[in-house]
Amino acid sequence: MTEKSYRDAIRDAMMEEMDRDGNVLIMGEDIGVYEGTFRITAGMLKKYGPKRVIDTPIAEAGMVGTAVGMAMLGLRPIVEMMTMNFAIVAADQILNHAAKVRYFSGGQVDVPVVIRGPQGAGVQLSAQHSQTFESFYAHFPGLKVVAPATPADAKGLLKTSIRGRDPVIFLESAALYGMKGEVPDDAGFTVPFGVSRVAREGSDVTIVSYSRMLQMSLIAAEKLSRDEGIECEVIDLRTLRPLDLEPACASVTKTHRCVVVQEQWKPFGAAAEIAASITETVFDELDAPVARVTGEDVPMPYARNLEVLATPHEQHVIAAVKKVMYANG
Amino acid sequence: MTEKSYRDAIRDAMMEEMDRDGNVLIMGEDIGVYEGTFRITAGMLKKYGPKRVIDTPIAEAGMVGTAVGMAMLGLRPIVEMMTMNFAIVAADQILNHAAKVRYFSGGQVDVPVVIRGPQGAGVQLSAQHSQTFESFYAHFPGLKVVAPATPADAKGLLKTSIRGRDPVIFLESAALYGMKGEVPDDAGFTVPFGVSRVAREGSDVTIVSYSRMLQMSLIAAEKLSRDEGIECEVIDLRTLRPLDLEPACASVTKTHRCVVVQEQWKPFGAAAEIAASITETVFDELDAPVARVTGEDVPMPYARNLEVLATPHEQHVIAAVKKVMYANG
Amino acid sequence: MAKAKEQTSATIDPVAACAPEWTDILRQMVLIRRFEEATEREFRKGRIGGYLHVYSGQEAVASGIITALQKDDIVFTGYRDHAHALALGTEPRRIMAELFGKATGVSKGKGGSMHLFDVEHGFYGGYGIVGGHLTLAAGAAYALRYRQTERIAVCYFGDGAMNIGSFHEAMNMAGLWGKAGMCPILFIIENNGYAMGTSVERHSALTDLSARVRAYNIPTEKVDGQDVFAVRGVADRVVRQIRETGTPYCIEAVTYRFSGHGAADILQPYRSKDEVEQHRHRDPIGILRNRLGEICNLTDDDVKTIEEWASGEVAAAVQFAEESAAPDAGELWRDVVAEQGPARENE
Amino acid sequence: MAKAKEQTSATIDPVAACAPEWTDILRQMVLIRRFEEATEREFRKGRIGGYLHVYSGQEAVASGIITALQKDDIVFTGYRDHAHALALGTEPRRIMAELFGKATGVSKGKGGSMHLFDVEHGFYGGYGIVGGHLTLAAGAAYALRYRQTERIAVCYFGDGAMNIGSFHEAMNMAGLWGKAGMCPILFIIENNGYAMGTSVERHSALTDLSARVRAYNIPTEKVDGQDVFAVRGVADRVVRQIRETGTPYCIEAVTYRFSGHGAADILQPYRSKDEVEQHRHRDPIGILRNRLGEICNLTDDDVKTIEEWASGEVAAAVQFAEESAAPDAGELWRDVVAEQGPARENE
Ligand SMILES: Cc1ncc(C[n+]2csc(CCOP(=O)(O)OP(=O)(O)O)c2C)c(N)n1
Ligand SMILES: Cc1ncc(C[n+]2csc(CCOP(=O)(O)OP(=O)(O)O)c2C)c(N)n1
Ligand SMILES: [Mg+2]
Ligand SMILES: [Mg+2]
Repeated sequence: MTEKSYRDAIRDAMMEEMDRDGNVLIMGEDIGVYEGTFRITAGMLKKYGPKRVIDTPIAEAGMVGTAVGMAMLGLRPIVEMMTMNFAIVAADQILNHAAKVRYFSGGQVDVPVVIRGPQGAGVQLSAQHSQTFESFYAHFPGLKVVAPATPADAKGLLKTSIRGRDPVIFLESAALYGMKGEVPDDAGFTVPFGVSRVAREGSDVTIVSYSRMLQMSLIAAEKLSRDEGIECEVIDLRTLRPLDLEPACASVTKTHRCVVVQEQWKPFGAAAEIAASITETVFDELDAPVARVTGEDVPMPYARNLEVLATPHEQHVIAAVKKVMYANG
Repeated sequence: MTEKSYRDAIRDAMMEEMDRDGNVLIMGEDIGVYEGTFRITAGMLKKYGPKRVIDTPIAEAGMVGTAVGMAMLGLRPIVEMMTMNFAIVAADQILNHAAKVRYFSGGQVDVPVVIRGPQGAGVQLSAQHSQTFESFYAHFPGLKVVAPATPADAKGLLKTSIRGRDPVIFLESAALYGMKGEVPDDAGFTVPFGVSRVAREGSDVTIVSYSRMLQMSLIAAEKLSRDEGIECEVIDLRTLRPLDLEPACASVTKTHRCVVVQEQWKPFGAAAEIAASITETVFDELDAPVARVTGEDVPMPYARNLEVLATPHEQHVIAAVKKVMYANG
Repeated sequence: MAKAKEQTSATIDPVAACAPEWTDILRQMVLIRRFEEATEREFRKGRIGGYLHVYSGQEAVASGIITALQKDDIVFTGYRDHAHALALGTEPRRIMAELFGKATGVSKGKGGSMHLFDVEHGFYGGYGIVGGHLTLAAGAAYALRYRQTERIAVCYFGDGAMNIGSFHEAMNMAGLWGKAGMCPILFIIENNGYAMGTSVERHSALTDLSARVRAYNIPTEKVDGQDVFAVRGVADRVVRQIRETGTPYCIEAVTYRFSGHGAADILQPYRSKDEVEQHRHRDPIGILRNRLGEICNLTDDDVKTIEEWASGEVAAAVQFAEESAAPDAGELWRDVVAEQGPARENE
Repeated sequence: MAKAKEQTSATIDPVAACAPEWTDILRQMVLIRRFEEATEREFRKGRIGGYLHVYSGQEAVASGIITALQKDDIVFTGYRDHAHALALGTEPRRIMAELFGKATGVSKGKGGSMHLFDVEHGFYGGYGIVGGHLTLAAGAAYALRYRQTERIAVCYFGDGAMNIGSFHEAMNMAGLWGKAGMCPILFIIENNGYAMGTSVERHSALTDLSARVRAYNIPTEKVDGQDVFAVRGVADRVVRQIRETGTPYCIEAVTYRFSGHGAADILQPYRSKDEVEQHRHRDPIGILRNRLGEICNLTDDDVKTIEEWASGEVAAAVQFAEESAAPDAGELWRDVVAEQGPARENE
């Protein structure tokens, strides 16, 4: 184990896989000469050369489309989106091509393409640059959707993504890039898709989340423990598609109360699916309706004070936990 | 009241509004000379001329983008998507521009643009041409999302859309175009957004749906009444954003059981939000978890027999109703 | 800027023209025509569903290019894709079975008319979103060079597809990668004068469509798409060049579709019967047949034999499709994502 | 195809050049420069958040065009948008307040640096998705004609934005609508040689960017974007023409940005200090000042007065921004959709 930042974990995963497999390459805007807006790819052009580290024009649809074509012909391209907000421009290539070509070809091609990049709010980037996209992508069969919360998971899940045979939407939290954590040194270390984990044990309330909101939930859980003696069990989903709710449901069977935490807009957001599925599975165990903690249902404003109001914080998680605790179903 | 098809109701709404307001125009691929792939716009070029009925190149992003610009300058463009599947190409223009420009301009512009077109499966159009998009759009604040189930609602809601000040995603069911129903003659007839209606009264189970699935639910409800003596109350949501769940919740307070029906993939689909919200509001009234009836979680296959397997049918609604009936929460 | 060539007809060397290959090409074009006629019939009978876009009138564009390729070259196109599969050597019955939605179809009945795929024969589809496949093809071409093969990619698209954003992104990226010899791709504009019901004059600000391609430093050449000698002549030359240099090239084939845009396009209010009639005089099959008749003594009997053969093939394909079983229910959930197991080589 | 003009410097009529207007233009350009310097300072102090893209070095492109417009013409641009707002007459303090995220900002503090809007002065934004605003501007131009006004639209974008699909769709639609006199729009390529860290040579297959515009039948003209005389000279002529004909036109202004791409672009590994130094010798403000000095006897004292005025304006703007209140919490939910009430005229 070595302590690494979430950023370096991502970078390590890519470089280890590039070292391991000559068919892995990376493409994106300003990832080469400029070395990446978040410096994830710093040094990679020098190490791997311009055929494997491709600076593209500003053409997200072109980036994804060409990567899909490469993947169909046996390469393993990684597409870096400068931020995932720009991937909307490539939505058709992702949702109608990458996700479906295996199916409508009757299984004649693999599409091992990874589309990765940062997302999320918090540094006043306003409406067009602050979104998160879990539910947007996870609705579509044919895709895998990953949202790691720790450096170790970022590395292990990215390696699984690169080695797989399907298109992966790998959603990084820009706010976590600097976060440190223990990461296994073993180059063979991977984390499988569709296996949630218990990030904190507890007996009173189950909190379900992923990515940055998982970290926020853990902080809230500590505060609740310290200040109120409420012990939350915190479940990290890790991947949204496939979605593994077994540990969450098992936990609810113990706690009988559940809170789901996501960053984006409540309506038709990821928490809706999570809450609805848990309720379907363990309805009889629930003593209160599953509560959702989400961002406000508005485009992200620029002003600092408004941005703070628009995004979920620990105190919202704490309030939701208390709500489901005192409710009696 | 006159009996009209869903198709003619849409056409009437557009023509009445074009007659009423010179700022209303329509643009789209092959809507003029070709008269529309579904013939919704037949005769309109002749009547209104090429400045108001604009045949565009195949450029969905361009169509939406220019329409947003027109709307910002005081026109009321209607954009016809040949099918809503093609609107994914314009996702950035819809989600990052139309939906947000009012907000990030601090309210300096109105964006009265209507993006309308058919969607849905059923005639073997396979994976890229058979999708529905309610949850895709309804997640985004700034948009209105409409999905009418009857000719009268198609007309009344489209008129409200055209007369409004915000971008509207108007999702038509291709399968309902030929469906007939009574439509008010009054040119002033409109249907407001965010007002669900009780489409059928019943006391045993609440079924919540919209668009074509609403019609299918009504048929299922009749069969259940006739064959099993089960009386379903059927709620037509009409608009997904704004989403009015009051009648649904009121109904559940009476029936204590609820089934939500949607055509598209289950994970992160519209039914998740509807089920989660109803559960949040009337948890204590529910005798069973809200059940979801949805399409299978696969890209749409071409073969007729597989397509039938992939899409929801009456018997699925019937089975879900029975399941929530016999379950005891 | 890259050079633009205008070349509307090829000079024919009688010896080359009478090579047996040309009879094969005629055979292929007749097969395509018969096949398409059968699909229209079967569609009307309700045995083919979905959308159906036939290639009748444009055969020389598929055959003239694809016969110039090597066995392991690869092809991408849109939804008007039956001819390309046939030209690549896909068995007619597996295509017909696909259109009938049968398990024996090239895509197991899961793709239908718009999504033919036959990777074994180099056919990489078959796409339904206009212009969506251009970037895929450019990426595929990159992969071919990256893997140090000599293979090339061919990408067909219509005049109407040139108006969508991804066309432009594909051209720029191909042009850029071409500078490093990393994009061996032949773009083929199937300029049939219309995007559905919208004529080129009405959908493109400048009707010299190739100018858009040259704006990305990709050389272009215009060719009479009804004359398979001309098409093949250009193809032979540029395919060699692309293979050698790894740089993109574009051929604009001026052609015409005889049928409606799709099976539902009956009225065709956008063009006159007269216009269609005019163009029928330049039937690519007639042009080739006449040439071979004039220069190589191809007789009416020879032609009759070919037509009977083609009709027989197509009839057998229809019968096969009809008699094949529908996919079993388990197919519904297969191929959504990869099954467990090692990655395939995808070559 | 449409004509292409190369024109790198304007002949100057001394009388016209010495019109008081030119001093106003100098004043405006100096104000823009001082304003941008202040924003960089305030960003480093943490009083401005988000992304910050300054215009220093490119002032002649904003001022040379916008001063040629009529009062009710309209302007769209990307995220590098402070200069355009200033040139259109938006009060510096309302822009600075926006950057500070204050309620007194042009967009009530909800847009920030990338989303300035000032509809009253004809400024329609301020967009953050590269290339996303081009189609909006083309549609706006259509609306201006549809409503039978004589107004025109101006749309600025960078060299890098020309690689994204919507650029192409906007050009084709503008070219088509122009045929009917329905698209009075002036496209301005702010060709500063780089898209972030990627030079034109590395992002565009053909570096003659205007060729792409001409491929849509839109006439283009290249101009020295550091010479405001040249820019304004072209603008005067083509603005008149666009207004008369309702057809699009495109000016490619060759310019250079002195600062990093954004405030975070410190290292600038993609260009050398030397290169930047070279270009600083062609500072558009210096060029204009020297000209006015040579021809019109503008003195150093005159210049000093201007600079002091500009610094004062900017200092006042910063103070105003600092002292203004943050938006109240209620603003969060306002402007998501229209409030009840009659539609606005949006003019
Ligand atoms: C993005 C998108 N928009 C619209 C359509 C509907 N559509 C299918 S084919 C077609 C016309 C294409 O014309 P062209 O590219 O010239 O090809 P042709 O049909 O003439 O072979 C249109 C508009 C589509 N499939 N995808
Ligand atoms: C669709 C999209 N992709 C990427 C970005 C990130 N980005 C912002 S500005 C920029 C460079 C744009 O260059 P250019 O158009 O030349 O304008 P300049 O910054 O030089 O004025 C990039 C890549 C974005 N905002 N939108
Ligand atoms: Mg065509
Ligand atoms: Mg630039």
